[in-house]
Amino acid sequence: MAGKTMKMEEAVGLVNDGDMLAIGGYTLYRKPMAFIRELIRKGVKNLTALSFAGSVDVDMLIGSGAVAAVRSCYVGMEYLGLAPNHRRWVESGAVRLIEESELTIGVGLKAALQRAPSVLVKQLLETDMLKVRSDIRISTCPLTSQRVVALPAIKPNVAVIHVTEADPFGNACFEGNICADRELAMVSDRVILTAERIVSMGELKQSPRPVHVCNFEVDAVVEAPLGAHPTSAYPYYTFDLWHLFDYLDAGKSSDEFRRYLDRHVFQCADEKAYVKQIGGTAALERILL
Amino acid sequence: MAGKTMKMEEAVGLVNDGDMLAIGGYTLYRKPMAFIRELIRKGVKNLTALSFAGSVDVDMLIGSGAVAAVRSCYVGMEYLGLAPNHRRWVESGAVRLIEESELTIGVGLKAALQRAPSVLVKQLLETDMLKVRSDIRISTCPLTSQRVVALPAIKPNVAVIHVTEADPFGNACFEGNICADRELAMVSDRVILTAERIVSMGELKQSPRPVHVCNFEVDAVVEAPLGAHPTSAYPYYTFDLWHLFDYLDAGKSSDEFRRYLDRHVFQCADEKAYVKQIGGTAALERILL
Amino acid sequence: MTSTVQYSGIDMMCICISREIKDGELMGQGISTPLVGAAYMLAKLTHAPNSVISYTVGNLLSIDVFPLSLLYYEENVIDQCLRHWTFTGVVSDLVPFGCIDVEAFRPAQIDMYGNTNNIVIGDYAKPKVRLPGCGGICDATSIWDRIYFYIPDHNRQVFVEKLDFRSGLGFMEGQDDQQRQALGLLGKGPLKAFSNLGVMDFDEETRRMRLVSLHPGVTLDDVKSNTGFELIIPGRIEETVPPTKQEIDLLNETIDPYGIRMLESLSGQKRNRLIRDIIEKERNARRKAHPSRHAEDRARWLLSAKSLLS
Amino acid sequence: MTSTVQYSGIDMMCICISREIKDGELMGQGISTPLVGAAYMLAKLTHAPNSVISYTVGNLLSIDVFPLSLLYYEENVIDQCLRHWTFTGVVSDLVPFGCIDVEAFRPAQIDMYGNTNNIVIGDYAKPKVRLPGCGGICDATSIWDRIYFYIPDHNRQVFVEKLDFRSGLGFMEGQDDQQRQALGLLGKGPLKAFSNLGVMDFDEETRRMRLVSLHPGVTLDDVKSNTGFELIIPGRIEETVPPTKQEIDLLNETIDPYGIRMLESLSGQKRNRLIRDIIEKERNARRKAHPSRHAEDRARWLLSAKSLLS
Repeated sequence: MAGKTMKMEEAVGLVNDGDMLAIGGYTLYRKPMAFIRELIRKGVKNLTALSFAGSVDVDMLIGSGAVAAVRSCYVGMEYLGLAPNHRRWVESGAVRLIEESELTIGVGLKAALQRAPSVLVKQLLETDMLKVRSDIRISTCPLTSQRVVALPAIKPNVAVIHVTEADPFGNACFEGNICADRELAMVSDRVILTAERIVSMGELKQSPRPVHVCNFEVDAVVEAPLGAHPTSAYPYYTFDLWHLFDYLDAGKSSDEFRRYLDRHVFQCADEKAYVKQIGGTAALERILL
Repeated sequence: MAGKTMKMEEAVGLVNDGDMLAIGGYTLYRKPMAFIRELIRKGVKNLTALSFAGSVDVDMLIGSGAVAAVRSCYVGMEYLGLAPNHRRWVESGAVRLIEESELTIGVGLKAALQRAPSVLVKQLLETDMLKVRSDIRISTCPLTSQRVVALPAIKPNVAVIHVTEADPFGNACFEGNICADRELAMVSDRVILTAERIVSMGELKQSPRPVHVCNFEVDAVVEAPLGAHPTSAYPYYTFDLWHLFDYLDAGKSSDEFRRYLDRHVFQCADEKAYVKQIGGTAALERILL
Repeated sequence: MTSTVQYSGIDMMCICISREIKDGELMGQGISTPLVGAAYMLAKLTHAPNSVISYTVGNLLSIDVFPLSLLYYEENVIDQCLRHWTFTGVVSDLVPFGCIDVEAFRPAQIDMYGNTNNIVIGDYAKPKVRLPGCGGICDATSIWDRIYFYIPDHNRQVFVEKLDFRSGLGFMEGQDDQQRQALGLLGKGPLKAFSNLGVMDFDEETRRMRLVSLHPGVTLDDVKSNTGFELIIPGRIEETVPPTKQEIDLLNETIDPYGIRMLESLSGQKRNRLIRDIIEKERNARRKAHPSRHAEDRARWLLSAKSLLS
Repeated sequence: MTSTVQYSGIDMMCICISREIKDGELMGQGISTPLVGAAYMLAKLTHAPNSVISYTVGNLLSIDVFPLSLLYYEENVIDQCLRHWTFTGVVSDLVPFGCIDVEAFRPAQIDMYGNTNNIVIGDYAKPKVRLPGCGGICDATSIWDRIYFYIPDHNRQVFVEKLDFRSGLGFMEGQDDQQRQALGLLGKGPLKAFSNLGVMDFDEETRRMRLVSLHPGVTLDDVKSNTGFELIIPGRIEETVPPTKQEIDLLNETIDPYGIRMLESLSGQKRNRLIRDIIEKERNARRKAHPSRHAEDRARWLLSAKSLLS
């Protein structure tokens, strides 16, 4: 292997207290959950969690006390309802929300890639979004004098992305929900890939799935089979709704959620122990595609 | 067939005198040459030819007198040298050049898609590009007060794109040199596809090549086998360097080029006649892949 | 001989949205809105065979019809994909330009001018309920011309006098086209709202919400008493054209045999029970042989996962 | 026993560029610059096995080595592609951000401060020669930190006292880092220029072009008399490390057996003769069986084309 491969406990070392951590994937799809569990074990603090659309990823980080601010346009559990820790911590004011829309994240990342400090758009005018984001301003187009909104560029310190296959050098493929992951890998200062499988560069090129991340963007590659659980990793497994129901039950109170974390994170030395805790690979038959 | 399929002579009717015509493809790759030949037969005038990178496409239109302005960051014949009509008409002042860079076209199209009137960038500062583009201005970032350049959005009136396969409804695929064609199809008021083959929607979905253009973007679909000649249409044929040498010889003088147009455009009623003129399908063995 | 067509409020809304889609159009579907996906497929199977849908799940465009699913939705949309996209590409290129002709949003609150809220209930700084967020609603509502809303439970908590937060742009305080333009807005404002009780649009003069039709069996008073602001009641109120047998059969048999669209009107234990019921059924159905282009690939992965995890 | 290594000025430049590429870096290649493609592959086969290249042709990233070709370049790069991109994506996302670590541009004119021109020779309004255009050179030179130039024919028409148009940003009139920052420039200015005669860099103080080394067999006077401005000549001038046998063998046998890189130093009839010669050779070599994943697809197309055109 060699190349940029490392163990999960080394890779979380690339995340520092106070970082803007970009989390790849989308709601319940291809979230780097194994990495998030290890991050919680490590006890990182004061993160700004950037998630295009977040679910259990952001919610678990919040519930563990790792997050100072959330930067997202959606944190919820899709048709399962609201994200319990997110709701509780934001409502109490313990977590600050940086209110985003799909556009403000999308073009904010694109602006950072273009090395532009801001981007002018026609959206968001006359909404209350402008009232709660002092870093977004109404402005005037320098060419047409039209009324526009200036959005800031977004540049995360570190990004973690779960992929289906990666080679040891950091080339990686996945398919379907590409989300913002191509941009996150390009724009972030440090990039960690967790991968269902680490394969040779030759095997990667033969993959039916397109390559979306390349070695020059990547700092660490971690092997993490079932590393998206309880979210999905197409085409291997779907999300674990059975587990997510348990998660939501536990999320109803801080105490109960603490017990969830103890059981699934702190008392599991690693992901092998986590998989054992949730019933072993055999019990996962229900999510296999 | 039905759907949006039409004959080439109908499709050129979608181009009006004075239009900004966006030409798909890139230098010598996948240029909609059959359409351009028909446009010349029709005698359209005062076009602004937008070509991310142009070659024989822009050059032939210029040499026929159809073009008032060229909007591009490169018009040339790759390693074959300069584009002869482009050179002659621009040097004499008969064609105006709207000086672009890769970025000004790329983000100009993206800005139009975002419905933003302009886009702020850090590039082009202190170059003479700003001296010859009064519609590009130095400005100040409304959020950071950084010195920036404001580029205008670019929205063509009509785009013509050569594809390998299209269905009658306007879904189309091609591979490799995607160029700016996805954006051109989205952003242009009218969109014409010329296609090596028209296939059923079912066959299109089975194609090994990705779909890059969809029906809702498209106004006309024209069957045009060998329609990119003398440029390439991967994976079917490469560019016809033998023909391009003849073209360049003809381009050396206006008179000689007039004879080229007579022989290959005006005296050919249609593309069947054009292919016969260049030696028939048999003579094309040299360019087949 | 007459046949009675059985349908729910969800079905009625779904069919209303479906009827707005014209042939060849592109529809957008947001996060967790199975009703919108069902409306698209219904239009596709009836009057709009060439329409296309942009699915948030998968970040892709699709032209196929396949049954709604909870467990296998991602797999279905990706395997049936017409055209791949990225989410950043969708939200920065496709959505802003208005390539998307029709989209139906589900607001948590809506006021008489069609402004909407999906951010918080209560004070923003100290909310009673923090909602998931606005997704792309604030992006689309300020620039598109064809915005629809659907509200599965027409009540005074949703149809409010005053929003707690304006995250989706309607007609503001009733500004007309000229005033909108002066403010730099590109869109013309929302078109219609569909609820489980009726169909509303917006008066051309005042821009206030106006009742258009009541669904069969719903009274004017049902609507009035469940709306937290004064709705414009025109002299003549139509009855919404009820679902046809074909529409309901397509929904029940082809598009959504498990009744996933019903999740849009449920919450709490009822919703969870339905979900648990559906996923067991789906899982059992799937146990039968499932042909897939991923078979080899999956076998390789499973072998590797098992050896690394045990 | 010694073996003499035969090489051209093109080879020397190609090797100089190749040596600048560090392992794992991303190189960019512009339109019609086979020398740059050859330099990448040479680095890949020697000291930078994990480097990646962004090819303009194909709009893609590649990590493979395959011989340069005129007729089949597009096919080769696409068939060997690691990662697909679009040209708009490359120029608006990949290039501006500086993901591309190394790129070597070929200017039509360069001045003593490394400013360049690829737009016109003569007056812009009434040019003597209209050149193809600046491509992405003006985009990259104002924001990148690792810009190289190569000039196949070192003469006074290229190395000029005054540019006819500044389409690529060098050090302007010698402004230092602080002044550059004040002007809002992000890049640090160009690093080196390689010609068929020698290697130049830029003095840290004056930002003026400085001779670093002469290629073997080139005299100081050769360079001075062919440079249209005063070059800084340091006290000690190195000899450029000549090509190794391995480097030349790789170029001649593996990377560019047809000598396509030589086109960079030719024009007119000489260039055309070489092109005609190469394409005949390539075509003849191709007549032999060519295995391809496109075989079926091509057969279908050819059948359709022939039936429609005859």
